[in-house]
Amino acid sequence: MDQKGVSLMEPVLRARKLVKRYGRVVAMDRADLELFPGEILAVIGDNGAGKSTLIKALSGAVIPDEGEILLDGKPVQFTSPIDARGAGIETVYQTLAMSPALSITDNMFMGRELRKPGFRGKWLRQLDRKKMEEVARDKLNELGLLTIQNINQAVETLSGGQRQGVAVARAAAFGSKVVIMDEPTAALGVKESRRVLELIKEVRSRGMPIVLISHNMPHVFEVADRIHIHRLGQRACVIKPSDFSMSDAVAIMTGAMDPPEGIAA
Amino acid sequence: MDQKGVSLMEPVLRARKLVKRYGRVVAMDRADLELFPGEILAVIGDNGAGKSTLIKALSGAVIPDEGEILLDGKPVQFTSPIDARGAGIETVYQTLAMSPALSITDNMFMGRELRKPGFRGKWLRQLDRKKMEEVARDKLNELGLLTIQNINQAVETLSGGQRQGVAVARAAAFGSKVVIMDEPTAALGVKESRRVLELIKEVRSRGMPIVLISHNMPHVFEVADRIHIHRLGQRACVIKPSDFSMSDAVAIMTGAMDPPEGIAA
Amino acid sequence: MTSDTKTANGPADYESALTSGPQAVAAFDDHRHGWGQKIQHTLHQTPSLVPLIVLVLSVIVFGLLLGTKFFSPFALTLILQQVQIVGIVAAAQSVVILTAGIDLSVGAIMVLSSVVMGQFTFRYGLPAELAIGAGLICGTLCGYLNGFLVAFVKLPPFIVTLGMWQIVLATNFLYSANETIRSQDIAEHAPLLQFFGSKVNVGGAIFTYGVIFMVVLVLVLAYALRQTAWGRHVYAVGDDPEAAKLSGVQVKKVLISVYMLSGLICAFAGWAMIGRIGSVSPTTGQLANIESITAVVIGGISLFGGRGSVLGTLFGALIVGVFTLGLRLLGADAQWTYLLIGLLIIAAVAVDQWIRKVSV
Amino acid sequence: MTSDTKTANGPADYESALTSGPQAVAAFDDHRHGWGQKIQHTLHQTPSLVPLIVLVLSVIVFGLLLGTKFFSPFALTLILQQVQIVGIVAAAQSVVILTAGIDLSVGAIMVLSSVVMGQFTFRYGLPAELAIGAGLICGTLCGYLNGFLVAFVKLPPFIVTLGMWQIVLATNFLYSANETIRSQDIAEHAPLLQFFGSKVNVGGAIFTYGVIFMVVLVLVLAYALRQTAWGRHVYAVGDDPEAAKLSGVQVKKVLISVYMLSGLICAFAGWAMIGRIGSVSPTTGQLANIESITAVVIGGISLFGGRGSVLGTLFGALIVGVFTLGLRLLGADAQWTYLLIGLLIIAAVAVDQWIRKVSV
Amino acid sequence: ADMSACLITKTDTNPFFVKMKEGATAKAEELGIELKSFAGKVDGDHETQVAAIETCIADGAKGILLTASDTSSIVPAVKQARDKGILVIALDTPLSPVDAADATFATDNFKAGELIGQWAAATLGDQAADAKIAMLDLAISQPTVGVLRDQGFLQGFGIELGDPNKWGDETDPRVVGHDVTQGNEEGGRRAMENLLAQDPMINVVYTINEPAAAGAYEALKGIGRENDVLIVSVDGGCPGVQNVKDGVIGATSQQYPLLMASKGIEAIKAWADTGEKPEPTPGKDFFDTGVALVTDKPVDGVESIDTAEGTDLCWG
Ligand SMILES: Nc1ncnc2c1ncn2[C@@H]1O[C@H](COP(=O)(O)OP(=O)(O)OP(=O)(O)O)[C@@H](O)[C@H]1O
Ligand SMILES: Nc1ncnc2c1ncn2[C@@H]1O[C@H](COP(=O)(O)OP(=O)(O)OP(=O)(O)O)[C@@H](O)[C@H]1O
Ligand SMILES: [Mg+2]
Ligand SMILES: [Mg+2]
Repeated sequence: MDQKGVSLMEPVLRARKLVKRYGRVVAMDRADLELFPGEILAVIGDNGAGKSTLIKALSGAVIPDEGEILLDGKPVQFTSPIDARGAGIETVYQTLAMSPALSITDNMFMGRELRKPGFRGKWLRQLDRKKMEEVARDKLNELGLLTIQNINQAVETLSGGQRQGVAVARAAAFGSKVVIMDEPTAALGVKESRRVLELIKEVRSRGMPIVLISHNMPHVFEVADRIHIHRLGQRACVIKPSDFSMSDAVAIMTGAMDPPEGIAA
Repeated sequence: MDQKGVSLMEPVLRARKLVKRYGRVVAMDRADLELFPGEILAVIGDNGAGKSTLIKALSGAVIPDEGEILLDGKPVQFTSPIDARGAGIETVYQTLAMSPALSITDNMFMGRELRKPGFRGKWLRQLDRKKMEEVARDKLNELGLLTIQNINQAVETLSGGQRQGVAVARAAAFGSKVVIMDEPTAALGVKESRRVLELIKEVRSRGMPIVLISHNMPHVFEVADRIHIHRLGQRACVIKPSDFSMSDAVAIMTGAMDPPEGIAA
Repeated sequence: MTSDTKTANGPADYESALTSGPQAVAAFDDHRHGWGQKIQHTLHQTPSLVPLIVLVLSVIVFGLLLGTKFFSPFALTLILQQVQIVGIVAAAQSVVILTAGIDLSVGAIMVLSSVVMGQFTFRYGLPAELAIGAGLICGTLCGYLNGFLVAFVKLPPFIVTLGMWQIVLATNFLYSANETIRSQDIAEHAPLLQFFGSKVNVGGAIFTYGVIFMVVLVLVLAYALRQTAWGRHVYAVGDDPEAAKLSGVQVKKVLISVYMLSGLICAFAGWAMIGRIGSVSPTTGQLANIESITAVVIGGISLFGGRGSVLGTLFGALIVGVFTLGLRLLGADAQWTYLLIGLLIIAAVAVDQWIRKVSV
Repeated sequence: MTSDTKTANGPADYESALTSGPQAVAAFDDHRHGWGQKIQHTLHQTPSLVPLIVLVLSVIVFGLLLGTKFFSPFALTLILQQVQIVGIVAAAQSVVILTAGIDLSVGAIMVLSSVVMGQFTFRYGLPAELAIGAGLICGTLCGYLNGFLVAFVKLPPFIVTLGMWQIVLATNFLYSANETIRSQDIAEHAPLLQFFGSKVNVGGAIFTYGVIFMVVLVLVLAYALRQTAWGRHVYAVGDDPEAAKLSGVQVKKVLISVYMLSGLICAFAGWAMIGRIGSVSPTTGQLANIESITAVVIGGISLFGGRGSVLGTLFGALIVGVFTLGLRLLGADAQWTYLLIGLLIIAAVAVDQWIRKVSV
Repeated sequence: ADMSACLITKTDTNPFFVKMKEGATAKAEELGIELKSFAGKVDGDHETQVAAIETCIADGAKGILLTASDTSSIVPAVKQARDKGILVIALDTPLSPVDAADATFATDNFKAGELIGQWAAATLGDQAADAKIAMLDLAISQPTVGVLRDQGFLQGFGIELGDPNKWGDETDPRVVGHDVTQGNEEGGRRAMENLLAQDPMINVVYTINEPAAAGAYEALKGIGRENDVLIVSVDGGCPGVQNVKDGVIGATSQQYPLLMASKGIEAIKAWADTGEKPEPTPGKDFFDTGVALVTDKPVDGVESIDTAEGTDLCWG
């Protein structure tokens, strides 16, 4: 799909003129974002450009001071991450958002636990641990995180890379509308990063759109359909990786080059 | 210097058959390491291969169960990071090791504060804040972290990238014998990563050897003099980037290829 | 590396080896096996075993020292009876502490609830059922206030419950006019208030309903914390509230529910207290907060939240009970007992810490 | 991108733009300026200002309500005198809490030290100077024990000091045999013990040395915490002990020094207590732990460590003092005052929280 | 000793109970009885007392001496002990109802308060009509002893009581206010200061016990009024009597804990040997161990002893 084609479609998720201030710091300064069906939208930008704040606003973790968010064209107001999840938006946060002392299974199903069927689930509200463990193991296997020997291991006993893998698996498993990932490969090794990238592509092939924040240009140019360049708290422009080189993207991102006419936000 | 030349020199820092167990997990399994004067030694390996544990042992943060560490050929026993620092080894930890509520200056000078000259310093033990702020600002400027507006800002108000920058600046500023960096660019943007790489080269040009852990192959191949490949808790081999391709390195790291004869550890 | 790439491209060349390598990542072998390891592993998996071991050891030691005086059915059921109130309150305290909170107002809520039960029956002439209901509601409401201030106003639990402690206690004195309702009157007009004091023969041993209630309560809580989503959320909130929120836990709701539950359990403790001492006295429960926290901590629950088991708390309370009775039977006088209990607290936690360390 | 790279190479091609771009990274402009912002910023920079404001406001409110009854030199110096002991103990408590610890044994250490001072003078006939020295050493030793258990045995401070509280208090009663040494005897034989009770005229106002000591102590601590390396290390340990250790702080040494200092200050509080009540009484100081923690928290120091200022603690103690006396003067009786202080504690912290929030 | 007995006091920090324990221990040793002593942790802590009674039962004690923190709450536990054939004697404070214990050796706390009230009124003479009275009580939980002493004082002084079971409901303007002291010097000083701030012209101070009185005196000394205020107290401990002698306290009602304790131990011995229970004082439902007003400034119409005699009789 070309730039034209995309703009004719209705965005799945759209942010308009979001503003978020932290005291004297303006982390988002009328930031926009559009995510179209079935695409991988990469978001790049300097450290502190406000990328995480933007996607936190989209996932309900931060309530913007101004601006609006539209899901399938309808305005939504997320007051908590639960709202966003309820609407089908799953997020891998930069901080991972795991409870260290709980098991991998517990963490994966946090807030959407499965109950046993029948009396025990309905009245005794008993969890279906076996089922949850099964699903969790499947999801991790898909990601190739075979080395986790014990699905009931506490998350705090995993290495940083393994933790990130669990967080990614969780989002990929439960997202029904949009998956957002904030630097999902930052702590990962070469092999593990590759697996996550493959997973991202696979999620897209299931038709689900993805927002991917990354500082890794080769990764971004490899998987992204469009690249949203964030600068100074707002969108500088959106480019297609086929039309621009990495150098251009980096130049725009750092301000060395003005965003190309016509496609600037 | 070639492989031969290197082996004739005395290593600055040398680890021999280090072992560290965490309950049932063996994080280091007779791991070796040699760092020669004036070189950048990159350490690569899968997530959980035991890289961080190895360098923590070198910097006194982890006390190995077995094995010995030699500094300038003499055995040393570090029982705390302070010992290692006293011996001139500075470390950037993967977790950064910053006190969030304290200022950038406080963090940079933690444990080696400067006191005012004369009575006030000697008897009232008053800190020389002005001097410390000056030095801190200089060091950050060297790294190009110009955007930090207030050197007395609390570290918790910095973005993840800015924090990493401060940690790198601290190590670079105070290391007198060896600088160790555990994934110093993981959270950094393109520009910031570049600055850190330049800084690493500059530190080497001052004659100081560096241990650099990174998952970023292009970075590793760009700056490293030798590459230590870690696998399953021990050194698989050491290669020179000029003799091997990235593919080979990755292949050895992941076990797809056996370490080349003769240079295997 | 000089050509400028304009097209989206595949994996970098150096990654080609990834497909051919073994797919297992660093998995280390466990070189050490055997008996010791297994024990360590079990201890690590079941943290409440540690206080259980301490409990059994202390029972054995006192049994050897005191003989039948200690091993009599009377003495052993006595410990249970003496521990029941602290045990119930400590169960409430456990749940709060699991969320990284603390409830200093437990004793005050307990006594206010029992006073409400008593005064509603005797001052206003309500049927005992209604009065007890009012007492339970009163406790839950106090808990709700705590929870509201902690969850919504975001005040530190220590300070909220410190303030509530004073407020509730003063209310208790003002409302009750410092009057005790006598046991004889209660037995005559509203025996239901003393329900938890009734005795029942379970397989030869005599228990009060209060003791049975304590045990059942702990078991139910253990089930709820372990087997339900709510329980998992309690742990998650205590572990890292920010992460819990981001991963879809309704942190505020969980906190409110925990403090309300704590209030409700304390109200039950107030009812059980009437059963235990017979009368309704506004001066009871002054040490319940310290004693319950002691039981919780000896039971191995971390004051930083998220770690430990409510079963441990029960053992913790029993350990204190065993030591207190044992020392008193050995003839230690009150101040020496306090001194030794002080040592016990430190020693119990030190042993716990040590076992955890060797069994990482 | 198909050529396999064999040589160490320079920056990737896409990075070429880096040298040409502007070198400043995302720096946002502050759109809002002015008065309000400045106040907010100041509040944020100087956290002890918040309790100061609450203090000034409460003085004004009570002044308006009560007129000269409250604004008399008598009433105002009275508050200082009533606050002095809690103020001194709270200063010790502040330092401990800054390291994310807590010291429940402050009151017990204080009273044991004062008993040692008294008994060494009167039971063993030592000169007062020596006895005082012994008392100070006794307090420091108790603190050392706390510190040792926290830093080396790695037990949670809550539990260590809970145990020490009981141990030290029981020791105190056993050692003193609950005997009070009378004020008249002390005045006659060892007036030095009552030193802190002596009055001095500072610019027209009458202060006791105890009050002056409290103020000087807080100022010295504020200096040490802010201006010396030790102080920075205390904050770092409270903030994140792991990070502090990695970045070169001798965490154990710092912890030990903090608990020893706390013990020493408590011993001074014990001395000041003799000055205040004239006699040496083993039953004083029972509420010192709760009262000091209250002052610390109202003063804005986080119970999680690493944040806050010891100046705030002084204001916190004064706030409680002003409210207690003010409410009594307004005619609230003892029980109501107790209730209202409970409300105050919650309200003060809520206001603090609110000011911090609007002034992020 | 094959015979054991228990002493359960309200606290073991208040010198009054410490001396009671010493008296009982001495007597028990003399009679060859093994005595175990128990105490609540703070005033009003009656759960610990219930537990103590249970422990004594488990221990097979012959008799229990008890100063109850809550006189009616303790009754079921006492009944349990008596059902096991243990002699229970209430010391210092009668149980409610009195016959819940086998015998009671107590002081009349109301009477003790009344004596110092009468003395204070008589000492002031005409000025009593516009006295300013500070009431320094024990604790906000209003334990019975405190209420009895307080109300006794007010009655003796000639002030109309509201509900005699609680303090603080009097309407007489001469009462400046009540404050609580926890029965120690620190609390005494603070409470006195608070009331002085309310009305600096206070000239009569009632205190729950002598440590509180000593604290109140320090507060008065602090503003230089120690010589023109009348302090009265209850207890009769040796430091207290010494303070009466030194003029710190005007008068105190002396009680006899040692007597109570030794009488109690004797009664247990007698009961174990012969099965006899002690008889109450004629005309009262308990054995009154007596109370005496100790002052060096006797007044007409109020019987008193001087400090020399008080020192002979004092308990510690
Ligand atoms: N909770 C907060 N309080 C105060 N300032 C904040 C907060 N969160 C973010 N900021 C500030 O907002 C700006 C944007 O932060 P953000 O985390 O969104 O950047 P980012 O683009 O994700 O950076 P990075 O690539 O380093 O993750 C930064 O200057 C940061 O310091
Ligand atoms: N404190 C600890 N307790 C228990 N296990 C640990 C601890 N620290 C490390 N490990 C385990 O030791 C192994 C090696 O960990 P280490 O952090 O050294 O790996 P790494 O090579 O640095 O990985 P990464 O690239 O993800 O940082 C992992 O399996 C990890 O789970
Ligand atoms: Mg970010
Ligand atoms: Mg690592």
